Amino acid sequence: MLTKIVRTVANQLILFIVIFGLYVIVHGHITPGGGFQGGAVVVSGIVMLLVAFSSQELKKLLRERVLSIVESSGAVIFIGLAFAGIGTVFFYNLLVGTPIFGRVPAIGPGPGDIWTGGVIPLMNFAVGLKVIAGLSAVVLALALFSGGEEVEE
Amino acid sequence: MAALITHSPILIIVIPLLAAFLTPLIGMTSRKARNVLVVVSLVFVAFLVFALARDISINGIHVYTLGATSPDLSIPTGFMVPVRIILEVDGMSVFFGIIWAIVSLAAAIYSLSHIASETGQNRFFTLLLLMVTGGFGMMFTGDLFNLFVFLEIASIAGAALIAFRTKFADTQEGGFKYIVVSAIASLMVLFAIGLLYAQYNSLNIAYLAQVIQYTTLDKIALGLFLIAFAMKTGMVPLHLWFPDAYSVAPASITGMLVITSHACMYAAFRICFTLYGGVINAPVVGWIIIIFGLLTMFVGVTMAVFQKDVMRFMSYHAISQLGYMWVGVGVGLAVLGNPGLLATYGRDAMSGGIFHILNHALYKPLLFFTGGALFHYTGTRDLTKMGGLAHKMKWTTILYIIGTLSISGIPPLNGFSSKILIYESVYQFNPILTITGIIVSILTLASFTKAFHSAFMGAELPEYKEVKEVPRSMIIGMVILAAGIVFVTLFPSLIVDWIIHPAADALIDPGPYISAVTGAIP
Amino acid sequence: MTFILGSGYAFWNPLIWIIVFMLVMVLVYFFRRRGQKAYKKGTDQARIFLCGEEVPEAGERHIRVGNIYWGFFETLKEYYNLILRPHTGVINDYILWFVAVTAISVLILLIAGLAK
Amino acid sequence: MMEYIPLDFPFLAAALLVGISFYIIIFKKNLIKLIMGIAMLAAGVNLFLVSLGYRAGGTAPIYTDVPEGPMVMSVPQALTLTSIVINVAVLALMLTMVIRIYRHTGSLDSEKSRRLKG
Repeated sequence: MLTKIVRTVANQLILFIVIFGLYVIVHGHITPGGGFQGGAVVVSGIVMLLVAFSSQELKKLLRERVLSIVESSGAVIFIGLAFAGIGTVFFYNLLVGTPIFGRVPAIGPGPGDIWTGGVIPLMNFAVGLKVIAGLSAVVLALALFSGGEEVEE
Repeated sequence: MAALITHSPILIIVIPLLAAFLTPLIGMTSRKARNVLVVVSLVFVAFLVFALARDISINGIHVYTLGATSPDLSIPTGFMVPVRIILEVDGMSVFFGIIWAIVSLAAAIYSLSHIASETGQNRFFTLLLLMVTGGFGMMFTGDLFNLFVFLEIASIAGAALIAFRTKFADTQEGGFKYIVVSAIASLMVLFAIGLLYAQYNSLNIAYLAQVIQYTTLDKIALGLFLIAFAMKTGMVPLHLWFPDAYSVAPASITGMLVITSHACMYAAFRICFTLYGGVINAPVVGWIIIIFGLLTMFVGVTMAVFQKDVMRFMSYHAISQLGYMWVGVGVGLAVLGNPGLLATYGRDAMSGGIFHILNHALYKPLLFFTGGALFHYTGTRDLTKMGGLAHKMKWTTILYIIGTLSISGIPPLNGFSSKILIYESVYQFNPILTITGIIVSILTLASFTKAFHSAFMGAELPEYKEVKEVPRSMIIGMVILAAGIVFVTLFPSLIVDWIIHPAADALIDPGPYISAVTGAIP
Repeated sequence: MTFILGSGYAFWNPLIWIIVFMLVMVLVYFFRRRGQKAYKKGTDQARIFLCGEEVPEAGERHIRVGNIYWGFFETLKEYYNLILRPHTGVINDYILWFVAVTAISVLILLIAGLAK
Repeated sequence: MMEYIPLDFPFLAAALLVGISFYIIIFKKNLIKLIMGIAMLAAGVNLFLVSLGYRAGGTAPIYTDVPEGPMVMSVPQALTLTSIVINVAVLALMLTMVIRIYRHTGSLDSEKSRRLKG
């Protein structure tokens, strides 16, 4: 628990950090970044909250059970998307040519097109979900541990 | 069915992964449904492995290219080299796959009631299934980087499972030692992969095997690969972490960890025989492996006689048995460049070593499971506190006897068939190896007799009045492995002809493995 | 006969072994049948006899693991002192062994390469 | 000034990192320091990997408004990223175990946390 200044600033700043993290996740297939990097950015915001507020308060916000569900469903979505191509080959990019993320990028230098990549942006979402939930659970658990509290299932 | 077989290499890896992440979701609603999911997915995987093994014995190596328009399109049109993630399954891979399928199924069934009193069971089964994924991935992958990734998946899941019973202090220590050792070993593997990638700009094992030159950097990479994987298998003098980690894990996990160490052994064989197959300085590497193997056999068993903790004692025996495999395959490697000697005894020595892997994978998890059964009600691993348990635990006693006779190489059990194959072939290479092997075998019998006497024999002790036979699912898990032992005992030649010789031939001649990915060798 | 595991010098057939073992068991049973008939369970005949001394309790008369093979360990005392020295239980030492063995193996490989 | 730095400078740095981290892992008995050593070892290996793909004067391997010229190789970067992700998991696991060890034994000394030996 730090001073009021830190808490107020953290309160305002978390929004921007989350938006930046989501930006990195969404643009993962055309710019540097992706699910893990964006998720890590979001979790860095959660670490900031953890420093500004106490781990007890954050524990009420992020429930263990919810984090567990989000993490597992992120992984299940990822594997499900990979399974979707099993008619051809596992991991086959079956969205290429369809209106959803289906455009083929032009060869050579050019501005990035967000509607490319097929299932890759969707997989980035799934990985982002998993990383946000998983890493915040790790960070929260470590904070609660060092506070001397046991984490229950 | 044909489509199922075509996709089976990836399905075998992915179905446990999918089940792993479905487990916490389903486990929240119903415990029974979760158990059914775990067991059914592993049964299905085992079925796929056997179907794949049958298909490989008929149609040869399976190549599966992820994300391509067709599974066998390993080199896309317009490319000279394989670029995608490729799974490649040959006789050797599928041999280890069969072992892993049987043992992981038995371990999962055994765990159902072994950890029934612990908290966090959903996590336990998630990690168990992730470990299964990691093991299958290591065995089936066709490129070095995925080998590293799956090695890490298996190690992380394994370490978390070792430390699963957090109420004991020693489990945390054992898990920590395991994860430190695995992290360093796998980082060295990654370093060696980097050394190879720097020179040949590829990660595919088959392609690298075709272009490898055996430069100075390649030799350094070979040393790093070999010793890092040897450390993960528990080769003396790098075995020090091995009993620490294995003795504290839940017994079902210890049984599975034995097979992850076999998977690392597979990786070491794959590196030596396939990746460096054409260029390796076979006598030198072979002798390095043989000398370490002899040390492993002897130090492992002498340390085991000394132990008083039942799981620790069995862990040292696992180390000592690993020595037989290293010696058998090492002799094969040492004469790899000499076709005459290879035909006389080299191939038999390798078959013996590989056959011993199968036997060890059946009886060692069985013995660990009986050790866990002893722990289940007595609550101690200390042999000095045990006694007279045969009065209460009849099934466990019988299964322990089967395992003991098998590990000590008492005819007619399966341990004897592989040991005689090793002894007879290795004798022609160097008699000292056989003599050491027989001494180690005698000491093994002696120490297991000692443990049997102190745990099971004697009058019924007053402090164990309430002990009863372990729950049914634990018995089923052990009986699966015991049935495997009985089958291999009765039909050794059948097993050798069907799965051991194809595995040994896949190691001796890397040609088919290479040409399955890169096409015909130019 | 697919059950034979031939390896050059000898062969191994578990079925023959099991049949011989069965025959031996039958013989053993036959000789056992010819033994003393007067033995009865539940009488004083079945009690433990210890030179007339009082028989200790179950926990007392079980030979614990520490006492088994005492002579073996006494003979090999020096070997065990030597072999127990590396087993320190300290994680740092484990890694030291790893680095040392890796260095030695790489050196051997490099020197063997030079000699060629 | 950039072009005067020899190309194998990153490799020397990686070797230095690996050497220092092995020194830490072998000789520092504090478990937290040991974990730091492993993190440094991972950093050294990652630096080695990522500098394998470096091409002098190359741009980032992304096709959004790049100038003409060579690109650095993207495969080692993907490998490094994967390795970083794995190391996050490994380090988190190690830290939780060390916290538990500390709670059970009240010490972070690796000489003192050795119930398992022999």
